[in-house]
Amino acid sequence: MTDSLGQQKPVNIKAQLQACRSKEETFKALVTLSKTLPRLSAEEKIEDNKIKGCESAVWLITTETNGVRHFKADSDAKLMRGVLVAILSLVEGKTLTDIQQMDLKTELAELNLASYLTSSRSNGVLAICSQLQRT
Amino acid sequence: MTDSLGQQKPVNIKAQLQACRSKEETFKALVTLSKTLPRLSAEEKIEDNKIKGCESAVWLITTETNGVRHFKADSDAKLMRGVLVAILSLVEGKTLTDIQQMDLKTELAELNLASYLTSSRSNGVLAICSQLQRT
Amino acid sequence: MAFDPSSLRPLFPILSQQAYDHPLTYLDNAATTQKPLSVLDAIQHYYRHDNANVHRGAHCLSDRATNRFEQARNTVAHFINAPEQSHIIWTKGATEAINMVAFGLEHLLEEGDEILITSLEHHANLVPWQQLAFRTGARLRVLPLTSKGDWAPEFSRYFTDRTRIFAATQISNAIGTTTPLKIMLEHAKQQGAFTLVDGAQAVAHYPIDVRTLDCDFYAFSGHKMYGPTGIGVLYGKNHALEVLMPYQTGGEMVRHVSHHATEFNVLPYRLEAGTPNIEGVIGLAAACDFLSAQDRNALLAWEHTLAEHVYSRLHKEGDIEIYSPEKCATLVSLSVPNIHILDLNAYLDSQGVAVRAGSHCAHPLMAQLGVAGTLRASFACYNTMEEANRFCDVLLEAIDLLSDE
Amino acid sequence: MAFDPSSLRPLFPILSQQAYDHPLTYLDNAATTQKPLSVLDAIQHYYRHDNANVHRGAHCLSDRATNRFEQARNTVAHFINAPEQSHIIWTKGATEAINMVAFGLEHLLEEGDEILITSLEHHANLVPWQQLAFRTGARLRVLPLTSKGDWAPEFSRYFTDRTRIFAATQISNAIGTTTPLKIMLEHAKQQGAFTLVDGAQAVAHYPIDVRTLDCDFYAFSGHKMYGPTGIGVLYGKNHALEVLMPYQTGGEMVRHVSHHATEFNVLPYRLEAGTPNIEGVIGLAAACDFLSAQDRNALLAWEHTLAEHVYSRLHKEGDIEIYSPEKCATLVSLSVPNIHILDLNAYLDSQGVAVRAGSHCAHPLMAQLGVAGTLRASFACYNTMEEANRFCDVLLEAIDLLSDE
Ligand SMILES: Cc1ncc(COP(=O)(O)O)c(C=O)c1O
Ligand SMILES: Cc1ncc(COP(=O)(O)O)c(C=O)c1O
Repeated sequence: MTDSLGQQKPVNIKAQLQACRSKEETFKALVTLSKTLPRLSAEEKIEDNKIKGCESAVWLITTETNGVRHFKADSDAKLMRGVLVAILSLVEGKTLTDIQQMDLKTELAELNLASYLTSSRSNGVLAICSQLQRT
Repeated sequence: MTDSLGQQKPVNIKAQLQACRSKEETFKALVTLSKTLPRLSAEEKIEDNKIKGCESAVWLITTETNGVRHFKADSDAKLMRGVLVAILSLVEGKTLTDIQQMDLKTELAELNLASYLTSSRSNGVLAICSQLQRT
Repeated sequence: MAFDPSSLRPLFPILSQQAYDHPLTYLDNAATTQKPLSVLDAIQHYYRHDNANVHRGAHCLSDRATNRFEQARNTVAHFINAPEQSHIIWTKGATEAINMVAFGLEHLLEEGDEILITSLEHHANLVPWQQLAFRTGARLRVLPLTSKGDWAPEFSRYFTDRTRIFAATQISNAIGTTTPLKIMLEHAKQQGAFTLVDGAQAVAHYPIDVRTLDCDFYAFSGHKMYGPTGIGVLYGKNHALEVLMPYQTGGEMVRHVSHHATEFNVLPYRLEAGTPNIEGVIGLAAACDFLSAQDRNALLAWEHTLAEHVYSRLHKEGDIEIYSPEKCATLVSLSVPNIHILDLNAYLDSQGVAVRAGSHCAHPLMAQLGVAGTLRASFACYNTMEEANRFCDVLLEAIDLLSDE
Repeated sequence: MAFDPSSLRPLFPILSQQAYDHPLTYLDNAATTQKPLSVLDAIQHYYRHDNANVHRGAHCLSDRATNRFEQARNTVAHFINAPEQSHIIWTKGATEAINMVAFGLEHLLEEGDEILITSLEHHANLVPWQQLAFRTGARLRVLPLTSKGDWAPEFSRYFTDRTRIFAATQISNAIGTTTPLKIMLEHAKQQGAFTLVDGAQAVAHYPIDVRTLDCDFYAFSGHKMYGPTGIGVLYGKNHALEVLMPYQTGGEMVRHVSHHATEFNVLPYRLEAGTPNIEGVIGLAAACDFLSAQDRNALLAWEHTLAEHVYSRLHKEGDIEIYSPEKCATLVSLSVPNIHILDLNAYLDSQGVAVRAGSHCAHPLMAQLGVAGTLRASFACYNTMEEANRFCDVLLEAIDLLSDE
């Protein structure tokens, strides 16, 4: 179920989230997913890696090897860690150009995460999406 | 009908205004009354005699002889001159104490002039009333 | 084929009432317009289904309220063709919008700098600049537009290299004149001045395109464009909004606060302190939707038709002085020598005709015209030709009644 | 006999909706309250019958609108026992009211003067003073109240002969603490300071008597006391309002304007520039009427009962930290070590329970408590004991779900 990085396979994540038929089920699925996200070390959780505009603290580290992007992320909120697992599964291992061409909002909505994409500023998912698409 | 000062008898003024059954009739009655108000001279229409808070210009001159008050007034608006005739008919020749004990608002309302007593600032009737009751 | 306002009347139930036994003829639209049912329904719906404080909570009502609130920003951005919704700042009205700019630019002004306005301004687009000039030692200058709003070549000398701010109304509320905005804004921009357009009297009538206008700031009120009271908009270009010092501080507009320092939030929030007028915002968006669903050009042509009709009927009467332009106004502002405008007003009122008499918050313009005030009949899209004629008829009756024999 | 909120529920139809298939449990009342039908009806009635700009015109609608508008001022004056209706200034909300005072007193402050606030303040009663201090060189000082709001004798030294302004909240929005206003105001007045009370969190719950409080200024928002958004009040004593420089300038607040000078109007108008939020004013008066028709003491006792019940249930749970007082609060603010408040919030939301998690616009207070934020359930008169219990039940479920095994 999980690869060497402790991350679930994207297809599985998608199926799991799409199967949710209520806010409660999505909540529980996100809590389950959150457990698969490897935590960052204290040295990685520095201000520079922090994403502005989230009410919970979110750290994102991007690396690029051979033109494709790899991501590590963490949050102090469990639900947000679940959301991060879902988002990263969409972009992990892709090129920046590919990522920039994705409509992340729509893809997340298809994962039943639309309510995490409200324009409410307290929720930083939109900030994470735009950070992911930044050069 | 009119005394030597060109002023109508109070009782007559009251009857005339109370007979009005519409805003239009009151309007016409005030226009008629306005013609009975002797105009002030240019020397009398000075800033000092002007009442603040009226959108139309209103001048008021108070004199006292033998303890009773006499009033002269003018306005550049005809309707206001009619209203002045009505107001002054209530207070002319009375002592200050008597005037201060009057409920001018209610008395004017009884003359169908309630709508000239709205809290709208553009209408200065309330300012005139309080000026009349000032020492 | 002329526009027929009768289809709009049922949307405005307030218009079908009697005023002192006469049918109400509401011609005070430049003061405030009536609101279509869709605006009232939007407010009701909001309070009956979605009411919550925005941005702050994370629960079903606050999500819905926040979404509708930010969608409304989007609607308004589209309505005036603003490039981004973050360029739309909610205010109480045009007055607050202008004050926000006058306060926010204070830190950039120096003694001897010039603030230029026109002689046709409403007090809302005059007093804030005058007070700013008092506070900073800047000089308030006034471009002397005629009541026709003509541009004269010598006006260009009013724009100098000291002109830091140029603020002008798009349409005069008192007499209905359209100002020569295009050429004025060009001159102002050549001097590098900040430019503000007071659109309070324009939005209800003209499609607005802030990108074509290319001004730094555009201010207007909801209640004059079929929306609720207590809500208005300051549009600004990004860099222009960014330089404004926040006029109001408190919750919502901050990122982090300690007792020693405050980090402000990003636009539009840094200029929106406190709980906003959520119902007002939602009502204003409904008003934009109402207008956008109409054929704007047809409405405007109709409003012009009404005003021109009144102009042409009254113009023939020797003793009426009209201050409004003959063409392309949506109101008629006039006076009658030797008859007080308040007397005319009172008679019109007694016949159910609601117009406005006074100085229209434009004392300097009244001084320029040499009058204490005018009588103004101002039109909206729901007004009928019968109402325009009724105004003329009753006014002529009033003149008859009030003329000294 | 305990108060029964069920008679009030039909007045608030929004409360009977389902939220994600659960009955909505609205416990975010400190952010904003729901509005009774009488408030909605007052707004509707105004727009369907009386809408016009106030003070300006003289026609049937403007007379009616002006009368209702000024009657509303009277209603609000009675509601807080203000001596005169001219002491009631309409604002957008508490935030604007406080900004108005902070701006308006600037001309009286000198370098080295002191502005004193408490450590429990909402940003709205902190940032305006901090910015005023920055502008004038005055010093912002902070009275370190504990989360219980206790007064310690050594606090008197915070009040000095340099204290020019003392501003304090009556009740903390973040944790529900009632501050020791009486003794604080006494000390402030002994030093001749201007005093402002932020009543935003008090008006919905406590009968307010500004004469007994004897503060110079009292600020509150309509939307937190069952009234509409976009309207609030600054009450001030006559001399206090008179010294304020007008925060906003434009129409309505002037007597005469020329290009060179402006003569301001009398109170309350000199502090009310522009077209006011007329519907907001009328809705706020209806909210006052709603509250005045209730047995205020019974409502308050009920709200206390709900909060105390929640306190006593959750207090027993070892891993919940409660920051609110045990008695006499109308809200419960808490956190759970090792569980993020947003996670708790999200689960509560998924069960239809609307509360608020965050810093509640009180960063310095959060720092004092040593937390990033709290979860807050805040009560209004229409909340039931079932709702209070549901909050506890769902919260405990959430803790179970979110605890690391
Ligand atoms: C104690 C306190 N003061 C001030 C405010 C600000 O009120 P508003 O946002 O309505 O202006 C609030 C509301 O959040 C509050 O709770
Ligand atoms: C041209 C103009 N500017 C500004 C204003 C001020 O608008 P408000 O009173 O809605 O703030 C008005 C309205 O009276 C106006 O007509």
